[in-house]
Amino acid sequence: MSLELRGITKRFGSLVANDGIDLEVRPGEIHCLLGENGAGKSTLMNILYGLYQPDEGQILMDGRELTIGGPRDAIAAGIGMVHQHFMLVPVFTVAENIMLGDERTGPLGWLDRRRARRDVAEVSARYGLQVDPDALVADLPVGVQQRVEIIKALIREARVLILDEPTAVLTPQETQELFAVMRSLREAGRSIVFITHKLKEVKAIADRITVIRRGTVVGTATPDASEVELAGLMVGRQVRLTVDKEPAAVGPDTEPAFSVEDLTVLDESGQAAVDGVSFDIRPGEILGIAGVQGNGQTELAEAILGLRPVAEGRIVLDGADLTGRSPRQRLRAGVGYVPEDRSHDALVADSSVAENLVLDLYDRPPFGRRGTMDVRAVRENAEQRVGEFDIRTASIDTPVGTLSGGNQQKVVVAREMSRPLRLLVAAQPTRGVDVGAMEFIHKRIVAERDQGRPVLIISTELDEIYGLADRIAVMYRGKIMAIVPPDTSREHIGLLMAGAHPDGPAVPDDPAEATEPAEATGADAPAGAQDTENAKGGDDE
Amino acid sequence: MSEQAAPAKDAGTGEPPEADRFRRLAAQVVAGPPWVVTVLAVLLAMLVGAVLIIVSDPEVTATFGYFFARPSDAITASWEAVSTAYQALFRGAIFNPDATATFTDVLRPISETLTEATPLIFGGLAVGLAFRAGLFNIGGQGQLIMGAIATTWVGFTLDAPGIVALPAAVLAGLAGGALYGGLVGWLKARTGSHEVIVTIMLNYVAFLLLGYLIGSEAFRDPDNPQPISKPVNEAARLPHLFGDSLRVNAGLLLALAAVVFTWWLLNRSTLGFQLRAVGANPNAARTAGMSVGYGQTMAMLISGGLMGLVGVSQVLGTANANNALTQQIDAGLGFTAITVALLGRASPVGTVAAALLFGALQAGGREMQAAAGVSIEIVTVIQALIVLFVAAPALVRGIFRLRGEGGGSTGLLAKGWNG
Amino acid sequence: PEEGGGGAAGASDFSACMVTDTGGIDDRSFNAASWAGMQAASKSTGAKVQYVASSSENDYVPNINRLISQKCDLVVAVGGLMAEATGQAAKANPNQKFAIVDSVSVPPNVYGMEFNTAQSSFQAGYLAAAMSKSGKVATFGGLPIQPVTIFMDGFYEGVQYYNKQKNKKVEVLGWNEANPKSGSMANSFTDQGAGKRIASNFIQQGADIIFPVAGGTGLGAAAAAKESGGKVSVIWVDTDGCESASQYCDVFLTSVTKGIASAVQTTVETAAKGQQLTGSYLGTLQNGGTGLAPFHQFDSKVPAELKAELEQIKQDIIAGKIKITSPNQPKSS
Amino acid sequence: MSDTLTPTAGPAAATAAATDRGHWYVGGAMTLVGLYALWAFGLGSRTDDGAQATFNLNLVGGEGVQVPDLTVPAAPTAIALSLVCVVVGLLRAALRLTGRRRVAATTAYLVAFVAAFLVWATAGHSLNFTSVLNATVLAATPLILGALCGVLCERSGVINVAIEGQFLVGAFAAAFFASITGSLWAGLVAGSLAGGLLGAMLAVFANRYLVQQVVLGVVVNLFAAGLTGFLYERLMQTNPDYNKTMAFGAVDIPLLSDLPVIGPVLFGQNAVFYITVVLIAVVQIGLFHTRWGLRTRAVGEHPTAADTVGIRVVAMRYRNVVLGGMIAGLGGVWLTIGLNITFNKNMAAGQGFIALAALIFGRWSPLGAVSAALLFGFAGGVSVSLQPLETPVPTAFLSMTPYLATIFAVAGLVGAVRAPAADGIPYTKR
Ligand SMILES: Nc1ncnc2c1ncn2[C@@H]1O[C@H](COP(=O)(O)OP(=O)(O)OP(=O)(O)O)[C@@H](O)[C@H]1O
Ligand SMILES: Nc1ncnc2c1ncn2[C@@H]1O[C@H](COP(=O)(O)OP(=O)(O)OP(=O)(O)O)[C@@H](O)[C@H]1O
Ligand SMILES: [Mg+2]
Ligand SMILES: [Mg+2]
Repeated sequence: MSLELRGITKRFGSLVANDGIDLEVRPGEIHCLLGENGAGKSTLMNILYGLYQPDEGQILMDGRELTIGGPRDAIAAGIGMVHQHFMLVPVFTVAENIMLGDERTGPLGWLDRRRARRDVAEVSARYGLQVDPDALVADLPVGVQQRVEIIKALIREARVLILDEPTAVLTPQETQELFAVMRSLREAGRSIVFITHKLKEVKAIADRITVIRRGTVVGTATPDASEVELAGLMVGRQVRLTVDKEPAAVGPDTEPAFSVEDLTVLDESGQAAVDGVSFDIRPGEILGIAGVQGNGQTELAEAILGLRPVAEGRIVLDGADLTGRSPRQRLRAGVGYVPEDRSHDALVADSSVAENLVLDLYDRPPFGRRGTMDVRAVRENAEQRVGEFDIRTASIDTPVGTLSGGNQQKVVVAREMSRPLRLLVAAQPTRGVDVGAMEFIHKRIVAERDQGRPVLIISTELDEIYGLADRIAVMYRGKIMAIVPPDTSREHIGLLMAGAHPDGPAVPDDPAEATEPAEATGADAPAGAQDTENAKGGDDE
Repeated sequence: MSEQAAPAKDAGTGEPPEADRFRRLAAQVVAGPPWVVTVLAVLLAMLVGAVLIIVSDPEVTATFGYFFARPSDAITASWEAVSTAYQALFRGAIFNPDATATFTDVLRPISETLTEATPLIFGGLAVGLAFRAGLFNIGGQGQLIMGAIATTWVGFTLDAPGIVALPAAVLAGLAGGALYGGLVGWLKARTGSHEVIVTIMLNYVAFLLLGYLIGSEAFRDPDNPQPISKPVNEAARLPHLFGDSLRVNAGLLLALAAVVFTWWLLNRSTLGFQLRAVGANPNAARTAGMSVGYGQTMAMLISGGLMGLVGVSQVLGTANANNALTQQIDAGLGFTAITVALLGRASPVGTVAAALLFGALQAGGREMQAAAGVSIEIVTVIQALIVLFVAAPALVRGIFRLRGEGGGSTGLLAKGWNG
Repeated sequence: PEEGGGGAAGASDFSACMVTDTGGIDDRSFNAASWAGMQAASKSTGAKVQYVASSSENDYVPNINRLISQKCDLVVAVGGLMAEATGQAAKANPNQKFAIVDSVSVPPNVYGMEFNTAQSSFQAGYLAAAMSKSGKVATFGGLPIQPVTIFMDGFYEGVQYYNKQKNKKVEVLGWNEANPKSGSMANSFTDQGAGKRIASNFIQQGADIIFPVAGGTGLGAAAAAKESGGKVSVIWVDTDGCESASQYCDVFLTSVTKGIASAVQTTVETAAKGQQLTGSYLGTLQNGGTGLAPFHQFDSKVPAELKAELEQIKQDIIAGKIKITSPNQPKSS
Repeated sequence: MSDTLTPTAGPAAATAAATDRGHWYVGGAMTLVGLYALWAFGLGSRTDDGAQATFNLNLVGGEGVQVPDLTVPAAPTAIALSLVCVVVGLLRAALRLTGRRRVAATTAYLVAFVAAFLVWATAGHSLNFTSVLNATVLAATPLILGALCGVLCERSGVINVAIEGQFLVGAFAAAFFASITGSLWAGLVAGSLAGGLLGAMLAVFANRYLVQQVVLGVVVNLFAAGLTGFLYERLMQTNPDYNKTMAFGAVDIPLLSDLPVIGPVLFGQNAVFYITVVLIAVVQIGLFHTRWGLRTRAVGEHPTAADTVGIRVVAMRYRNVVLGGMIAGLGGVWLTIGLNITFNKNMAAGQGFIALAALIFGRWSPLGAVSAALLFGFAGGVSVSLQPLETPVPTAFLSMTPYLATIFAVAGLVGAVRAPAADGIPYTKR
């Protein structure tokens, strides 16, 4: 079955997210949609899936025009979609999520749960997608949640499957498993639209490639195009492939400035989310924490700021024990904190840029004195930061929620880095940020290090970790598997991220990994660092 | 639900010719900015009120019985009924053209409106402040009762000159309401108990406690057979502003001071900054080192204090002739305050406007009842509809075919139960 | 609000206006009774009558003022809570005539109307004690306030008097004059559901005659009695229940009446004739301002002997041979 | 489509921090209250001299199996029960109980405390316990209906603060139509429809005009109060024939109604009550075992996810809010022709808000809400029943117990509750 999009245009207010896009998906192909953040990929697919209505354009299936008024129509037409932000109800079980909308029922709408479980088991066996149908989705790791999403689409007999950035939440090994599933689907004659901005993946799996920039198709390519070519198409200019940075100017015998000792942190259900973690960071050093999302990194960062109670262990900064202190005391002690989810944890969307820039300083001079805020000081500060950090905003009074993701992130970074710090903790510092902003933020982080600050970077993007870290700690299930130097191979770290202790030399376990040169050990410029920008998270929409 | 503040399309510089200015105004009206929507909402609500007036008047409905025979009768009678009623409303609330007698008579309607508005300003501020901190304070009744109890007790026990007695009584009322409101915030911060449940329950507790106290030795007025406490001393009462025959009293000044204070608190103080952050995004507030529990406790404390001032104005002001505690001292103001805050979009200045509008409807509604025989319940319906229409600008714009856009925009932060 | 008037006696220029209490015009209690009196006066004199309703206490002062500025000849305030407001308005308008129900007069221009219902309630208590088969009778109030507790006191004393006379031990549930704080209260004059709950509970505790002193809330008690299928009866208050709540007439043993309607009617008539209203009116058993209503459907069930005893009690109270000790009685008595 | 839909860690974390020392404070307070109970109830003068507390277990005039009264020696029983409170309080302070254990401990504490109080209050008197249960059921019925309405609305993502208003219009319509048609069933249908109509109004403004839903509910209440007050004055006040006293009679369910204690309470009520019981089962089972329920919950938790599988989110919300309104309307029906009571202005008297509290207290689950409603009803029943026993506690304070107990329970037992994730957030798409 072939699918064709013709001249699709979609506007959000004055923003043209899709501008006359043409796209053709042939039967049994894996069609890659490549484009940087905000290019309009998700928007296009949401239109195809009926979540948005296009302002112009047509959708044709096997040559006949198709009207898709909503997901219902899309499903009926055999289109399935795994969304960038999973569409799963967290409080439902796997089986409930999968049957939702397509329930098998007895009389009076009675749910046939047994049947649903059987269907799930059947599909998961057929494609090697293992899930427990009775597990609560909220309890599942993201990788498994993604399997649930895929099963959801397959069980509805999707002939065209859209995968919107499915690899963002996977370990390299899981990515390989996903690719295997995708190939077997292709064998079964189904078409797949695969969205990503990771060039290596594109080259590994795609049959054809369409590149989108700023809402328009800027070109098509085949997998044998070079990465640099693809990157150029995608970004529209020559991209810098490295983070500029000198090796850390610290000797191994320098006293650590920050240390975490035997830290255990419990999650909501009382399980140890962080399980006896210890590490030190010396002044002027960046420790990068790598790991797949959901392995305790969030809890670790929150415990360091004091947002979560510590069950056991100590957190020490410059000799002072921070463990029992409140977040405010820790901030006062000089901890700078960039949380991973800016709109959830860092910004007050309805408040102005100026106010957000003093969110954790509002009550200290010069902004607040004896209970009164000095509005002039707040404004002056904002003018200065907006200039210094190149925050693109209509004015400092604009509600921060209306800024683009990258600029929102710059507000957070500007705020945290504009006061004297003694420790910087940054989680996913460039999530959903464009290339320019990313370079800028990375430069600021390195500059912070170069002033002799200990820095902790938490990122699920290996490229970012490679680009920034002086040492790399890998977290898996709340534990630190190992702390390794930055010239460790990707395979090695990948295995650590998957919980394996690679004793022998790392060997690629899949031929597809061939695109990933095993000898990529250059500490400062690992191959493929150009796609560091693609650490895309959940900020859009 | 972010507020889509329709920017007042900036007029260019330079003096435009008259016609141009007019055209621009017309264009602005058609675009349907908030003030136009509000005016239209009031009109629309009055229109519905008019329908109710017509159907409620048996003489008028009688004429509809032979509508097809002689429609003019029905139309004249309807017009007659509605215009009589609304003229009375206007007379009672704003200006009485028939007031031949004295200057005071001319001012009386305005004085009545202001008197009615005074407690609504306090109450609206209280609810609005809590809203800004992400809390829904339906405990106004309880807090104002506690304020009234405290102010009354000080008012009749403290035998001192006015300069001491009045501030002391006012402060007592403030404290009474604040502690009762603060208790809710404290419980929420400590145990996570939902403020909606706790405030509802505390309303009943305060009401029952009030009944008990009125009958107790400490409060009961031995000279009065009625269920009423001892009256507060003359010295502790809020003085009339413009002579004894106009009811508007110093409570209004207190209310305006409260407006200024609340505005300052929300927009210029560090505490207010914290309250707004806690209300808009508690997670971000926590991450920025603010204590959400402290913010919530303070918000409820101040909100309760402002509600306590409603109690103060009830007891020490001219709302009631008794200047004493009675079982019904709250006069439903705890709930009316919620609507006022909603109409005022939880902003101090908006609250004043909303309180004046509601005060005028209240004062005028009485005149309407007395002079035109229209049930006072109509005023309640009109008030509800105004708030409803203002909250649904799309509906108003749809009805009047205006162009502007934007969904519901009450500017209130309390989103769902999860805050 | 209705505009009555233009009655039998032809038109008159005199207008009498009434301000209700917060209970509303159809509280089946003093507001309703006062309005009935106004309407009766309108019929007999042709005076124009009108009322405005107060929805909260904040309405008292402005409502009174409004009626004054509307040039009403007589302003009738209903309820003692309005005494202060009326007094102040009277001071400010010395030429205006006022009357007030349930309060003493405020000289010189407020005419007061009070009722010593403890006297008739005393009879009701005696009657209830005599008629009870279970030996338990019960009473509850709307709120613990004087116009309510005066009935409960009288009722309680009447039962005690019966016990002393007959050497019986009839129990009163819900009220003990010596311990008023723990009396049963519905905390409302309108919540029939609460009245029903309280009455059902009394019935379950064994009471078979209930004396609700709670305005509309009492209708809930009547409903509960009706569901008992004739085992339980109710003594109504203020008005003759068989007239004001006729649907429950079959459970009303009798009613303790408070002659508000006639007092108000007389007051309006007097004023309409241009005569002076001075001092206060105090309704007593003696002047018929309070008393027991007819037994209606229970007439045959009340023994003649008991009827005689009740009449004797009435005479004794009038003569002062029976002293009612309730502190809630009007001071002027 | 909002990022607030992602599961949140923050608030829970804060609560965890608060409860960290919380068990100490709470346990300490519970112990102190337990000691107070020991002193006041167990050792007080009311239980002196071997006073007995008698609990009657048969309804007066009831048929069926009669059981003998339960008589206990007041002092020893009250002392034993108070000691249970003290022990539980100490346990709570000493151990950090979590989850089910904490709930169990607190429940045991509350039961023991209430029992001790009842024994003390009844010492030297008798109390009809079955009657208390009956009062509980009668008072809880409208609360249950209101809370079930809340479950339907809020589970599908629309906050309903207008239960009070729905009670009012339901009560009015029931009284009015029953009176003019002379048919109780016509009244019942009309009351339910009136509630549904107000629900429709709520749904339109919430879903179409995106009005902030708490605001909306408050305003709809005001509207309903004004409208019914107005119609009452216009129609019923002038003509009592529009507002007659009539009611569904009690229907005994054969055999079951003869059971001791619970028989008359649960199986000797009227039709509206039985409808309520059926509705509880329907909503509870429907919500968790049918397609409708699955979709309803999905729409309330994650509307975008529901949309992507082809569920019409807004339509689902409309349907549930109107259905919920009809159930709340039945609550109004109960208040008039269910209880044999005529309509009166503002006769709901805040019960809609109590129903709302029951909903939140019951954590948005049908059975939880029913339990909470029964708890409120029980506390109310106890406070009414104790009034004639002439306890030294003034009536005003006795009447406070239901409300204070609720606060205590919410603070000590329930803690922070989590509404359906999308509750109150309108669903819009482009
Ligand atoms: N609902 C919306 N309202 C307004 N603008 C939107 C909306 N959804 C997307 N946009 C904007 O449209 C543009 C395209 O967004 P889209 O999500 O399609 O990008 P994308 O290519 O999927 O990016 P990413 O790689 O970050 O997922 C962006 O600028 C985005 O901000
Ligand atoms: N939900 C929304 N409502 C209104 N405008 C939006 C919305 N989302 C995005 N926009 C607007 O769309 C524009 C692009 O937003 P987006 O966050 O996608 O930018 P971006 O291309 O990802 O840039 P950045 O790299 O800075 O994140 C911004 O100017 C923003 O104001
Ligand atoms: Mg995308
Ligand atoms: Mg972006």
